[in-house]
Amino acid sequence: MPEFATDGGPTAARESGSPGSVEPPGSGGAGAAVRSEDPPGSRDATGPASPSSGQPVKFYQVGSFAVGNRLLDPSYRTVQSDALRTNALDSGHRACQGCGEALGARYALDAAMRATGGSMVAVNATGCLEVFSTPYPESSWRIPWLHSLFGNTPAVATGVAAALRVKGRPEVRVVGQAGDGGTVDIGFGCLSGMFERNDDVLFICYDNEAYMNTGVQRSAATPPAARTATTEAVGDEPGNPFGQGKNLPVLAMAHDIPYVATATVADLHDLERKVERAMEIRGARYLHLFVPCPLGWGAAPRDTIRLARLAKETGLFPVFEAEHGVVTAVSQIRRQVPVEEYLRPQGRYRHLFDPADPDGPPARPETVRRIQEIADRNIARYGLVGPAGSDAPGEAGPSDPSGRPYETGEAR
Amino acid sequence: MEEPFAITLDPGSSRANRTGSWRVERPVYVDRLPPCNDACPAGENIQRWLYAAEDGSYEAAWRSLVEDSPLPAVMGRICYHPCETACNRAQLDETVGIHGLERFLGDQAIEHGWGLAAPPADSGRQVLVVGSGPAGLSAAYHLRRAGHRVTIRESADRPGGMLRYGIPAYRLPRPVLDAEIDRIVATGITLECGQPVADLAETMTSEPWDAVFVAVGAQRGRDAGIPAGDSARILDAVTLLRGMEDQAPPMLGRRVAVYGGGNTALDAARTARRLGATDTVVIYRRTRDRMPAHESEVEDALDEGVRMRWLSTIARVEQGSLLLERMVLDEHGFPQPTGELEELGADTVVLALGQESDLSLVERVPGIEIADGVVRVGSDLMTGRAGLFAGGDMIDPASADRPPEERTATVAIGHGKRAARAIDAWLAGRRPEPVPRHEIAGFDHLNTWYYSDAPPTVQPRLDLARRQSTFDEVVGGLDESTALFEARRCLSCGNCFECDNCFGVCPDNAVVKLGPGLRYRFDYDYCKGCGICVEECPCGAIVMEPEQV
Amino acid sequence: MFQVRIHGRGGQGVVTAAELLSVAAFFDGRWSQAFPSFGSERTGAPIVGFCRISDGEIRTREPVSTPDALIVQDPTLLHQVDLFSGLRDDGFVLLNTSRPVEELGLGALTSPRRDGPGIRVITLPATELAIAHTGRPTPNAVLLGGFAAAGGVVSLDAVAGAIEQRFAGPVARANIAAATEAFRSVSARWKELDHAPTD
Amino acid sequence: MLRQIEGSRAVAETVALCRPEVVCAYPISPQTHIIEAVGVLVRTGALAPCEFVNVESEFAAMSVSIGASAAGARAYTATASQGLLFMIEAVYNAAGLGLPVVMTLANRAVGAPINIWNDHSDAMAVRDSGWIQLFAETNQEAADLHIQAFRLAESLSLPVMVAMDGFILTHAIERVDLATQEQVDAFLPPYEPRQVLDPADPVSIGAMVGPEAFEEVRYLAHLRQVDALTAIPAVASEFAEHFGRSSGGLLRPYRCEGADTVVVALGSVLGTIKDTVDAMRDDGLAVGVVGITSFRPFPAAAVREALAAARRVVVVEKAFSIGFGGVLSTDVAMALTGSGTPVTTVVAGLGGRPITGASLRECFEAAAAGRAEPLVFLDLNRSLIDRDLERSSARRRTGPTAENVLRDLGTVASGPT
Repeated sequence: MPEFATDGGPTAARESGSPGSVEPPGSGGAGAAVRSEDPPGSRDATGPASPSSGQPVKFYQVGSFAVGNRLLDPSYRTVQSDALRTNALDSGHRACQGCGEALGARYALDAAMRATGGSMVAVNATGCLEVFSTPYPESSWRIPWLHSLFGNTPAVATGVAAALRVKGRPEVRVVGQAGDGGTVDIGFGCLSGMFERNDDVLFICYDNEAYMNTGVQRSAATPPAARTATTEAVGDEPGNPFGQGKNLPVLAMAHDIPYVATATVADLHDLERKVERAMEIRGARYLHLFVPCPLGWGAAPRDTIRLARLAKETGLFPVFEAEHGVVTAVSQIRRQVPVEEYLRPQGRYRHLFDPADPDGPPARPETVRRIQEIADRNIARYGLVGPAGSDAPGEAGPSDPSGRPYETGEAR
Repeated sequence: MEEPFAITLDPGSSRANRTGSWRVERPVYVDRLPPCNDACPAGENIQRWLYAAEDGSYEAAWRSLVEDSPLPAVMGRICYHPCETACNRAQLDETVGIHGLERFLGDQAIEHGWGLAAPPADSGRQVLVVGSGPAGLSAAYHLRRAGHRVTIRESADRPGGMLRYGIPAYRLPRPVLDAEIDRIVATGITLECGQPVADLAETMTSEPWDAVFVAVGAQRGRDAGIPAGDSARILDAVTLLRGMEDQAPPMLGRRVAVYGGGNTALDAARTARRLGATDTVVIYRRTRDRMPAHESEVEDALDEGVRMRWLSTIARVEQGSLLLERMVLDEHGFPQPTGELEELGADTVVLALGQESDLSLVERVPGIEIADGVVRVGSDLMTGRAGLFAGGDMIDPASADRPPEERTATVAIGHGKRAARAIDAWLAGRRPEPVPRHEIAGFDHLNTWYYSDAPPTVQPRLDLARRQSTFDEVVGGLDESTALFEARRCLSCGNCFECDNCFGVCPDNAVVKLGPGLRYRFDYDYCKGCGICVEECPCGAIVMEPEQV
Repeated sequence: MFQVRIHGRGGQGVVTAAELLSVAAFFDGRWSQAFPSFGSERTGAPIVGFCRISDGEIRTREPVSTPDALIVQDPTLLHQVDLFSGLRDDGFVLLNTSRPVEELGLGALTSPRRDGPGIRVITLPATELAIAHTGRPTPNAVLLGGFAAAGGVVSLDAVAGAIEQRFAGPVARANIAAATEAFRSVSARWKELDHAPTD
Repeated sequence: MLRQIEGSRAVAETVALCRPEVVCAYPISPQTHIIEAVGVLVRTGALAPCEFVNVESEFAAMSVSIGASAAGARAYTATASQGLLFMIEAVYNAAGLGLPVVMTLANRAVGAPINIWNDHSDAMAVRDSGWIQLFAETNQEAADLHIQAFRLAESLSLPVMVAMDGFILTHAIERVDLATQEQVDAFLPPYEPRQVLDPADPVSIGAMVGPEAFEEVRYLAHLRQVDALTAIPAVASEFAEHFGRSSGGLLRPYRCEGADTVVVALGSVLGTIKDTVDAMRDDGLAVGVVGITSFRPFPAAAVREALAAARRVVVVEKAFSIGFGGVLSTDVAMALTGSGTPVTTVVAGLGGRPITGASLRECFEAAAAGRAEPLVFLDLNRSLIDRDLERSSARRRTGPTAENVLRDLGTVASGPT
C-alpha cells in the first residue's frame, strides 16, 4: 500500500489528537458557559472510528436536530420518536391548526412521563390548553390531570405534591402548567410562593406571549410592538408599548430554585433533555417553553416551529438553563438572522411593514431597530453567539447541542 | 370509583372527536427525485445506496448500487461525478463525496469478495455484445441479470476498452478493473477477447444472435493536420495511453508537449511526467476556465509539475521544437490568431484533440444510419437495423432522445443499462416501459435546519515525489469511519429517511409510525391539515394537497 | 357572677393574667370566661383583659361593662385612661404600686358610700415582688396572688396551679413564691378593709 | 378531657385529632391563633404525618388544599374576612370539584373600612359557593363541629366551613371538653376519596362544562346539599353517642314552648340571647330562641317546624345585604312562606359592636309588642349618621365617611367599648 500524505481533513485532525472543544459548565465569562459545538475537523479521541470496532461515531445524517434518528441507539432517541410514547395529550383535542402549545405540552409531558416512568400528575391552569383539552364530555389527557383555576396552578400543584409526600408516594411527580397569562400575570403570586418554598413541582409556562384563550389580549409576556386586542396597531406607537418586560426565567432564578430553563418547540432534543434534567431534581423547577400561536400571532399554522426557531436564532428568545440562580448552559445561535426575518411572517407585526410592499423595507425601521436591540442585548447578555475565529468554523456538525453523548456504538 | 358527573372525564376520551373534519388541505407523502440521481448518467439511485451506507450496511449499499452500475470500484475512481455537481448539499456547505463512497463500496466488495447475484431463470435468448468497454460490460451485465445468454466479443487482448486502454493506472489500478470485470463475467457471460468483429452485418446473419449491442467506443485519435517536419515526433494521446498497457512503454524524450485541453490531454501529460519527461507542457488555444478538462485533473497536473500554455496553438512541429502562435479571445470567447510566434523545445508532441470511432464494422449493416462519424439510434438505443442496438462513444448522443451528454464512461454505463432494458423488452416483443421520473427535489424543497453542518471528508493523496515517478494510485480511498461520516452527509433529498420529524411535530398526533423501513402514514381522522409536517420535513417528502370536494 | 377587668400595657401580660385567672377559677371547679380586648394595639399601648367567674355556665358574650374588680398592672395608667369606668360601687381595685394609696389622689373615688363599703383600693408592689422573686418586672402572676387574697374569688392554690400549668418549672416556682408573698401581704390589709366601718 | 382553654387552641387541638394530612397556614386575624397552634403540633410531631404549608396568600391556602384533597389527602385550613374573600374563587372551585376540604372561618367583618372585629359578612359572602356552613355557638361546639365537619365533608364529597365568631370565640378562654384521639379515631374513618389523582387511574378532573350539562352539574351539587340535611343531624346524633354530648345538628330550639316571639340567630350571640330570653321568661314574657347551626344547607323545613307556633319571629344577624336587609332573615322568611308570620330583622354586632343583653331585651320587647320595625339596626348611633348626612348634603367633597364618623365620635384609637 502506498503511504498517503496527510494534507488536512478529518483523518489528519483525528490523528493529531486535537482536543475536543467542549468546555466545562461555568467556565464562561458572563456566568454563561457554553456547550460548544464540536467540529468534525477537531474531533477528539472519541471521534469517528470504525463502527465495527464499537467505537463511537460522532456524526449523523441529520445530527440531532430532527425528532428521530434511526442511527442512534434506541436508548438515546427522543421520546417523541418512540412509537409507544405516552401521547399525554391525545388526538381529538380542539386546539387550532398548528397549535404550538398543544405540541409543547405533549413534548414536555411525554418527556416527563418517560423520566418518571409514567408516575406523574399534571395540574393545569385555565387557558387554551385546558379548554381545548377537556371540554365535557371528552378529555385528551392520558395522565392524571387536574384543572382548578387560572391563577392558582402553582399552589394546587404544591398541594398535590404535599399530599403525595404525606401519603408516602414520593415517586409520583407533579407538573404544573399554565400559559404566560397564568404564569407571568395572574399566577405569579402563587408561583413565587411555590418557588420560595421550593415545593417539589416542575412548573411549565407555555409562553405564547398573550392571552389567547380570551381572544389575544396583552399579557406581561407580550413583546414590544406586537399587536393584541388590547394593544391595537393604531396610533403613533402601534402595538404593545416598549416596557420594562417581565423576564420570568430570571425572576425564577432570583428565587435561587434548583433549576430554571428556557426552551422552544423548535428544539425537541434540548427540550426533552431539560425536562429530563428537571425530573432528576427535587424541589421547585421552572421551564419556560416558547410556543408560537398561529391565531394570536397572525401566522401560518405551518410556520409554528419555524417561528420558534427564528425567535431563538434572532436572539429574541434566549435559550439557556440555570441551576441555583446561576446560568449553567446557553444554546447558542446556530444560524443568526436579523429580527426582521422573524417579524415579517407574523400578522401581529404587520404594521411594521408596508402593506403595499410587505416584502420591502420596514415601514417603521426605528421600531424594528429597537426590537433588534433587544435581540442584540440578549445575545450579549447570554453569550448567544460564539466567539469569532473559534475552532468551530461556521456551524459545527457532529456534536449534540443537547449535550447527550453523541455515539452510535451499534451503528449497524 | 364513581366519578363526579361531567367534571371528571376519562383519559383519552377525546379520540371520539374526529378533528380530521377541520381540514381543507391534506398532507401526502411523496418521493421526489434527488438531484444526484437525476444527474447520474448511469442512472444510479445514489440516495438509496447512501441511505443503506449510513448505518454501516455496506454490503446492502453495494448491492443497491450494483443494481444500476456494476463497476463501482472503477467508476468511484474515474467518474467525473455530475451527481456531486448537482448535489444540494453544495448549497449548504460542500457536496457529498459520492464518488469516494462509491469507490469505498466497490473496494469493500472486492476486499470481501461480494459476488453478484446469480441470474434468474434462463430466457434462452442469445445476445451478442460487441466491445467490452463500460457500455458493453454494463449492457452484458444487465442482460445477464434479465436471464439472457450473453457473449462479449472484444477485439483487444484484454477486456475493458477505454477503461484499460485510455485511463492511466494511477487513476485506475488495473487489479481493480480486473476484479470488477471478472465479477461481471462470473455471472455467466462468455467473454471472447482478441476477436474483432470486422463486419457486423455478416456476423448477424451468420450467427444465431437474437439481438446485438455494439459499443466499440472512439479509439482513434483525431488528426489536426498540423504542419510538421519529417523528423518531428508526433504521437496521438490514444496511442500513448494504449501503449502503456504494452510490455514496453513508449519513448517520449525529456521534453513533451501535449496539444489539447481535454481530460485525455492531461492524462497524456501526467503519464509523460511519470515516464520521465522533466518538461511537460500542455498547449491549449483558449484559457484555463474554458478548458474542457475537469478542474481536478488540471489541478493534479499542475501539482505534478505539468506546465500550461494557454492561448496558444501549434503552428508547426519540427524535430526537437515546435512553433507556437499566441491567440486572443474574441468577444464570443473564440480564440483568434495574433500572428505572434514563439518557439518551444519539445522532443515529442502528443496530440489530444479528440477521438473518433472506427465504424467500419457497421458500415454494411442494412438500415444503419451514420452521420458525422457517429451512429444514430432511437430513444431505445436501437439502430436503424432491428435488433441491433448501439451505445457508448460511437453513437450520436442527441439521437438518444436525451440532452447531449459528455462522452464519458459513466454515460456509457448508462447506455449499457438502457440498451439492456430495451433489448429485454424488444426480445419480449414489448415496448420498453418508461421509467417514471419524479419531480426533482430541489434545494428549496429542503428544510436544511435539521442537517448538522459537516465539512466534507477529504480523501488522502499520494505524496508528490511518487506522483511524478510512479503509476501508483494518486487518490486514496476513504476508510470505514470516514466513509460512514461522508455517507451521513447525504440530505436524502426528496426521499423519506425516517427522521421521525413528521411523527414528532404533529400537534394532533395524526402521524402513525409504521416501523423501520415502513415509513409513516397520516391518520386523516385527526389530521387538521396545519402543514407543520410539510414545513418541517427536512427532505421535502411531504406535500399539501387540497381536499377534494 | 364575678367580673374582673385587668388594665395594663401591651407586653405586660394582661391577656395572660386574664387567662391565668380564668384557669384558676376553673381549677376551683367554677366556670370562667377570659377574653382580651379585641384591638389592634401594639406594645406599650393601654390594653385590658376580662375575666368572668361563675358557679354555672357562662353564656353571655357581652363585654364586661360593670366589673366587680379591677387589677391595674401599671399605675401610670391611673390618670391616663378612664380606669374606673363602670366599676361597681362596691367593687375593689388591686393596684400595682409601691406608693401608699393616700398619695395617689384617689380620694373622691374611694370615699365610702352610704349603701356599702364603697370602692376599696389595695396597693401591692407587684413589680418589686416580681423582680425580687423572678428577676423580671412582670407583675401579672404576683397580682393574681394578691387578687386571691382580696375577696377570695379564687384560691391561692388555684392561682398557683394556673401558674404552674402556664410556665416552666423554675419560672413557675418563682412566680408562685411571689404570688404567695403577695397573697400574704394583701390578706392582712383586705381584712382591715373588709371590716372597715361603712360610714 | 375538660380544659380551660382558648377557643382557637381548642379548635387546633381538635383539628389535630382529626389527623389532617395537609394544613395551609396564612395569617389573618382573628384566625391566626388556630393555625399557629396547629403548626406547633406539627412541629412537635404531635400531628404526624402532616404537611404544614406556609403559603403566600389565602388564595394559595385554599388552592393548596384543593390540590392536596384532589390527590387524596385530608386537607384543612383556616381564614377570616378579607382572607376568605381573597380565596373566594378557590372556595367556589373546591365545592365545584367536590373536594372535602375543611376550613375554619373565624368570622370577621369585611372592609372597607377595614375592621378586624367580628361579624358574619364574610360567611355570608360565600353562602352560595356550595360549601356546607356550620356555625358554632360556643368553643365547645366549635371544637366538636370540626370532628363532624371532616365526617360530613368526606362522606358527602363536599367542603365544610366551620364558622366561629372571631375574637368572641377564638380568643375566649373557657371550659372545653376536648375529645381524645381514640374517640376521634373511632368516629372519623380515614379519608377515602371519591376520586383521586393517581397514575394508575388517570382521570381528568376539572373539565370545562358547557350549557348542555352545567345546569345538571349544579342541580347535582344541590342534591348533595339536600342530602346533607339528612346527614348533618345523623352525624350529630352519632357524635352524641360517641362523645356523650350533643353538638351540631341543623338547628337548636331553646325555650320555644309556648313562645309567641321566637328569636333566630347564628353563632355565639345565641349565648347572650339565651340569657336575655331567660330573664324575659322570668318576667313572664313568652320568648324563645332557635339557634341555627347549619346555615348551608339551610334547613328550611326544620326552621318552619320550629317556628310553627311563633306569632312573630325576630332574626338577629351580624350581617346584612346592603340595599335590602337581612340575609339570614331572608332565608327564614322564605322558610315561613305562606305562614303569615312577620319577621323582624335585627342587624347587630357589625364590625364587633358589642351586643348587650339590655339592648336585645329592649328590642325583643318592642317586637313582642308589635312595635318593631321590619329592619332594625341595634344600637345605631343616629347622631353620627345625621351629621354625615348633613355634611354630604352641604358639600360635594366631604372626605371619607369612616374617618369623618370617627372624628365625630372623638376617637382615633378604638377601644373595647
